[in-house]
Amino acid sequence: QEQKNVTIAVSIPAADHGWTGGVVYHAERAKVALEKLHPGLKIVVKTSPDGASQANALEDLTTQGIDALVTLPHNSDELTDPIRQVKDKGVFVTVVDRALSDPSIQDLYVAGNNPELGRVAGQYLKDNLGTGDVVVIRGLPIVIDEERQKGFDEAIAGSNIKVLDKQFGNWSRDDAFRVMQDYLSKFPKIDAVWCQDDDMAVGVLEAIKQANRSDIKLVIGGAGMKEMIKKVADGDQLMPINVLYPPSMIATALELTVANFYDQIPVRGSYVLDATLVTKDNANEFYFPDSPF
Amino acid sequence: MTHSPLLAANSLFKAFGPIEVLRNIELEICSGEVHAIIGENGAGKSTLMKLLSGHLQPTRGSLSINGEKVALVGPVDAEKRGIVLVHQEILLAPDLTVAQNIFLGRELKRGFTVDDRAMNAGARDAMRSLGADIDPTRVVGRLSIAQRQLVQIARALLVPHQLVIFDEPTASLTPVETEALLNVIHGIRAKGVAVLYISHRLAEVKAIADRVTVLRDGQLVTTRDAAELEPVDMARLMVGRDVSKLYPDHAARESEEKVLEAEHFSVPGYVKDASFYLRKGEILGFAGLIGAGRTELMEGVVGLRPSRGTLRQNGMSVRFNNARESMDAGIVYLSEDRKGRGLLLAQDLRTNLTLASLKKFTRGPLIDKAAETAALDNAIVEFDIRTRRKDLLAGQLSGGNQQKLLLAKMMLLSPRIVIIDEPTRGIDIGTKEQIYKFIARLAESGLSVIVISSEMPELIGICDRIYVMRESRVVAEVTGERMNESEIVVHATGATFEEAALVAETA
Amino acid sequence: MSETTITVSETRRSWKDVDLRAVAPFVALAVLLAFGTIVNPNFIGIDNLLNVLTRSAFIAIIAVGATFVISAGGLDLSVGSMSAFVAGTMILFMNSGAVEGNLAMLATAMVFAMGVGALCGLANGLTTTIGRIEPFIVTLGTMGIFRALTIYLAEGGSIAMRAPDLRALYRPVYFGNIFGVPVPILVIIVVAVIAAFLLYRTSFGRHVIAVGSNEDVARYSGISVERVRTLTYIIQGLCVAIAVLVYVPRLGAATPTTGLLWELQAITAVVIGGTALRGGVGRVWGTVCGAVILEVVGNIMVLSDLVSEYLIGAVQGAIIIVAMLVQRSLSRRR
Amino acid sequence: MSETTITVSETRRSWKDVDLRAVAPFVALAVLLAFGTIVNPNFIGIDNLLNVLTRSAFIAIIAVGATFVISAGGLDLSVGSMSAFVAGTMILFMNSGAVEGNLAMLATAMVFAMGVGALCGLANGLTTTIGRIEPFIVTLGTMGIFRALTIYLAEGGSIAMRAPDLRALYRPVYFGNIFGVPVPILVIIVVAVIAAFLLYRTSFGRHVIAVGSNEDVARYSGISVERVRTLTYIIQGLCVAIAVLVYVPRLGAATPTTGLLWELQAITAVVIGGTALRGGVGRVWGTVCGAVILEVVGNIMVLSDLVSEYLIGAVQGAIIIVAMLVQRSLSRRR
Ligand SMILES: Nc1ncnc2c1ncn2[C@@H]1O[C@H](COP(=O)(O)OP(=O)(O)OP(=O)(O)O)[C@@H](O)[C@H]1O
Ligand SMILES: Nc1ncnc2c1ncn2[C@@H]1O[C@H](COP(=O)(O)OP(=O)(O)OP(=O)(O)O)[C@@H](O)[C@H]1O
Ligand SMILES: [Mg+2]
Ligand SMILES: [Mg+2]
Repeated sequence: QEQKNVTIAVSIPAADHGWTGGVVYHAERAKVALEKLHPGLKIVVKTSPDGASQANALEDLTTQGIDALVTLPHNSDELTDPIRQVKDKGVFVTVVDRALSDPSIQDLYVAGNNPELGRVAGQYLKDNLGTGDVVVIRGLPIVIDEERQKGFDEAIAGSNIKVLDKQFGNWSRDDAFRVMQDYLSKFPKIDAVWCQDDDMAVGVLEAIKQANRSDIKLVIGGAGMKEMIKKVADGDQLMPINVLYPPSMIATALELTVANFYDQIPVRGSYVLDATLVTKDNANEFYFPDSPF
Repeated sequence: MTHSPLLAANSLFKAFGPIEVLRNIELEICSGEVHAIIGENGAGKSTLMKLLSGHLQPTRGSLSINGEKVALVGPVDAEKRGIVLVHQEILLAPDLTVAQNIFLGRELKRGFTVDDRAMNAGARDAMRSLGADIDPTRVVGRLSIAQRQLVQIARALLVPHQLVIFDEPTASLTPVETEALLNVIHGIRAKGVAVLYISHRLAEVKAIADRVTVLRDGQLVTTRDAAELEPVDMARLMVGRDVSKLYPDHAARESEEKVLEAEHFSVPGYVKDASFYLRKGEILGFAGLIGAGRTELMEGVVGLRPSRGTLRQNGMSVRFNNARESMDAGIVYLSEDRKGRGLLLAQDLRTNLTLASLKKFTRGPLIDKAAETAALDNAIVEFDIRTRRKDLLAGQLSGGNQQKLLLAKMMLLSPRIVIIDEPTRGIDIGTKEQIYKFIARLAESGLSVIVISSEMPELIGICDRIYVMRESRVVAEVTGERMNESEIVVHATGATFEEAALVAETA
Repeated sequence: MSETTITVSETRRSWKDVDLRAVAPFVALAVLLAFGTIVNPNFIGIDNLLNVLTRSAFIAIIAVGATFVISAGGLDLSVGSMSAFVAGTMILFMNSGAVEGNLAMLATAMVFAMGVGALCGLANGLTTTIGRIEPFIVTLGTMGIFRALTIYLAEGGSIAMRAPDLRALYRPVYFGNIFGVPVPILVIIVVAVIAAFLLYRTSFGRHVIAVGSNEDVARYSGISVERVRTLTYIIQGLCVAIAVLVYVPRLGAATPTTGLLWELQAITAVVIGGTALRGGVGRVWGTVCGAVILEVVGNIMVLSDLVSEYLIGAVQGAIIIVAMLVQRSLSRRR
Repeated sequence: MSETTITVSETRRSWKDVDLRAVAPFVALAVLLAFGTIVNPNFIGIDNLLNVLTRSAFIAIIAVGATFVISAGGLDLSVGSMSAFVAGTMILFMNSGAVEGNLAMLATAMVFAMGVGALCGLANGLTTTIGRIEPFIVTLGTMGIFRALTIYLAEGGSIAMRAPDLRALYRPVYFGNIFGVPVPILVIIVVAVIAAFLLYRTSFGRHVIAVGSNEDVARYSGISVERVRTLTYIIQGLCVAIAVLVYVPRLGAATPTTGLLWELQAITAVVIGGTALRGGVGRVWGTVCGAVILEVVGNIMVLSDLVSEYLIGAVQGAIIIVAMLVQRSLSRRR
């Protein structure tokens, strides 16, 4: 087989909490695997701490000459233009997770479904709890969080589920622990907790355990952190389900992009991953003990 | 008096908290006179000057200018009315250059921009008229204390003034600069400007003042024509007793034992190739002009500056890398810059006193506060530190009393060799006598003392031997008969004997 | 050499004055407590207060260390990521199973963490003193370094304690209590007592204040400025390690977000407590009070329904400024 | 902050000395450029270098403002969130369609942004000077306030420019160039020239240095310390606004993370440039050089494949410390 030289740049957020950490992990792993598979392939992974520096990184990667870009943008509004510039240089663009404001830019879109993540969680609460008081721990005030929240709100609209309070837990275990402790002081009765991310669920569970409160029936996290999937698989009372939002979507995107160059099949369009509801029955399918997330 | 009073103080009182430091002061200053204020350390001279120049407000009483009652709201207000104060402490911005400091707040402008060329020229002239040749573009933080003092004076004289107050302007000056300053003062008096002049150098007061006011313990003792008073009388009025004999009898003991020897000793950038020795029980003087490098030489000796060359203590070669090592070897150095390097102004007296010798005051890991307090009580008595309260901060002591505190602090180390840089800077005549006695006693008890001083009579009065430095080098050693002012000035300045004699006379 | 002049004229000192300055942060805290009670009566409940105090342990302990660094005229921005790094290495050590027996392992791991903390502090200290670089830059640099090392060790994910029985053994260090007082609160008290002893009663403490007041005077008094400064950074490192000892049993893991922004919180606690950022003054108990104030403000925010969750940061910022104003006006008595 | 003492003892002054201190940051930059070229030859390409310079505009412009604040002995931690706030309000203003005609709208919006920036600076200035609170605390507070207000305005999401034609009109302010020089680089130069003029050639600049050098002396010299300090904060606010004017056309949106950590970068740029954090020294061109250094370090990190993604922060931190060491050893001439 003739060797074909392709350079693919991967621009993703820096590993600043569990989920993004998982993204970096899967990107690095896919890089190793794919480069082994295709000798001429070079994959460059770059992380950036915020939108502006991601725009910088995109410029820098383009100056080096690349054939394709796989990117998980910090923020679609901000990065649409910088990515358009990359596209204008004739680069194949794959966007992961967060769709650009102008969808015509992306050749390929691989996404988790943020509103869906909120909707699935809300739906589950509506179906299984029926009536009850719920507290919500949000992530950081950015678009993803807003979308998940919206999906959740829409799902429970009109039901007897009442949201007592919403606070930001910054996708951090420590902050979620703190917020949950305060919720427990504030509300004598809480039926369920929805936090947008499994990292935060760790803190929530610990706070509940410390308070010895028996009124809480349900804690719903999200994103499929391995410890939480394990709990679901083990049939944990408090945490019977999880809503998937796998960081491995970056690997999927990379594989698809590589296929576009090596497998002679043009890959275009949108691949929206489901926000799969993980229950005791299917949990083992989603349990990867080696992953850092 | 034929003059009309320019500024009058009408029964001024000043208290800091419960302590009254000035009581019922009545004072009149007339245009065209030089009015000297003398008094012991802590008598309240600086405080009075701060009241007159708007830096402090009186608790009771009032001021009047040209017969009109005024309340000065601040130093800027006072300056507008033509009253300027040259502080006892140095008040300059250390990061600005000489010219920038002199013109601070009243920059010369050309259009929108500051006119640096004009300001540099103006500053150079101002410094020249004070007999100093300091590059106006030098940063003030790198000048010696004396040089800063001159900059400060130049700054004050630049504004249009009716009354100039000098608070111990000559304390850190050598005879040459003092001479120039006195000439400047004569000049301003001739222009009909009033001068208030504080000094502990009574000969100077005698030479320049028209009238003399004596303060004691916050009260005005008397105001007299200078012509009626001899320095001895002034001393008696200040201290309340006779200070006829300033310098103690100190028989040089002919011990040949050399406790400290330096050979070809250099402090890079400051001192070149200095050689000297110090005998046991000897009081050794170092004379020289500002910038001659005396301070730096001694700082090099005790390890506060990097140095090269040979140093022997008791015949054994030594090298100190920091002050702790020299202290442990029994050598202590008292800095001339008591505010910048001697005392922690924002800490209390006790903390300052024991700082260098804390080891003596620890029992196990604990500081023995009772022992510290006892030591402070002791020091207050032994060094006659005038403070009405023991919980003051060091910065709240009067200038002279700070000097005494520094002396006490270093003596707590029980050294074998004491190096004192400007021991009596800003110290009143009564206390000076005590300090001289103290130094003599140290020598008699077998210690060796090195005194750096810009006051030549003092060096001649107490030292057994004097080295003279000029421009980074030790240029001469004078003893016995040759220990006189003109001889020293000749070596210090490189001038001829005739010129030197002139300077020595007026100083 | 510069700044040697103190406006003795304007700041007057009397015993009353001193006392007021030291109590000012406590008064600010009392005002906050009253405010919290008005906003939500649950606030003053013993459980809630114990929660808040317990949670303040990390910042309080770290801030006590920062009190030394700042009193000596330094600054340490790296404490947050240092916490993450120490926690990460400590957990990795426990996971390595290098020592037989859970108790022995736990003890060794604790000693290990203290060692790592002290070394991190030493690195900061030597770079600032010997390299003579502004502490701001040095510790900003090491902040990046410690954080990156943690992420590297965690491979982007989190470092969690593996052995469940070891975790169970360790848990009480955060969740346990002695005679009803949660262990972390006891740790705060012990650390603060030792720190106060060190700062106020030993010659080392004196030297810290001297170095922070005026470096030159300290040097001319035979104090090794470099040694004292470096030691304060080591103390800071040890305090970080102690905070980590209390932190790890809580959630059993170190993550990339561990200790994020703790440096700003610690410095804020120190300043609210009455220690001046320019050095020369150190108030250990004020610092502890400052840390509690910060935690109480956050707690009130969650317990109240006054503001939108988006605006919490604004109100928190405003409260801190106001607390500082209260403090200042008290200590100025005017 | 600390470090008020100048070691007169060891640094003697000569013309060589002064020059070296001013060029030191530029030498550090040159070393970095050489290093970057070795790591990746693409680095020294004109396109890449222009990119880097253009990007450094935000931090450089903000840091020029910080040079004033810091020289006068202050500190401003709020610039990052202030940027987000100014950008957010400016975009909302443009979206409001309050003014007819795109060009008129753009011009008004720019003036509006400058006004908002100046007001934010004024708020910081008045709170520190009149409230007499440590600038660290005040600006930490306003940092929270500005950030929260932005989040509130964005309702948790982002604020994006709506009108596409307005956007197209505005775009060249970041992406355009004049005679081949990108507009942002020209803006840096203009801002730095004005700032240098203000700081070195006017009496206001002189007063800034005096206030930072010794507040009491400045006061006794009839300088209104409060006025000068407040003005430096207003200048800082204006610089933030100018940076925002260049920033908005680049990404066309303000988000809750806009300007995150810019305050630390700005302060770092100032310090690397040779301005002392304790005040009393200000070097405008050094600051610009410092901002470029920071951007170059980031660029080299992206262009190189030397280190794992996880460790980039560590290398970046280390490079900054080393750059500082180079700088210091140069200015010490030993
Ligand atoms: N801010 C202050 N608070 C309390 N006491 C003060 C303060 N300032 C000065 N004092 C006290 O006032 C007294 C007078 O001090 P002042 O400085 O006027 O003396 P002085 O005559 O100038 O002495 P010296 O000759 O030593 O300079 C001293 O006892 C001093 O301790
Ligand atoms: N070779 C030199 N070149 C430039 N400046 C020098 C040189 N030698 C000395 N100086 C300056 O002179 C000052 C040293 O003078 P300093 O007044 O400390 O010496 P001194 O002999 O102890 O004088 P005094 O004790 O009378 O103040 C230093 O501040 C230094 O800047
Ligand atoms: Mg006095
Ligand atoms: Mg000297």
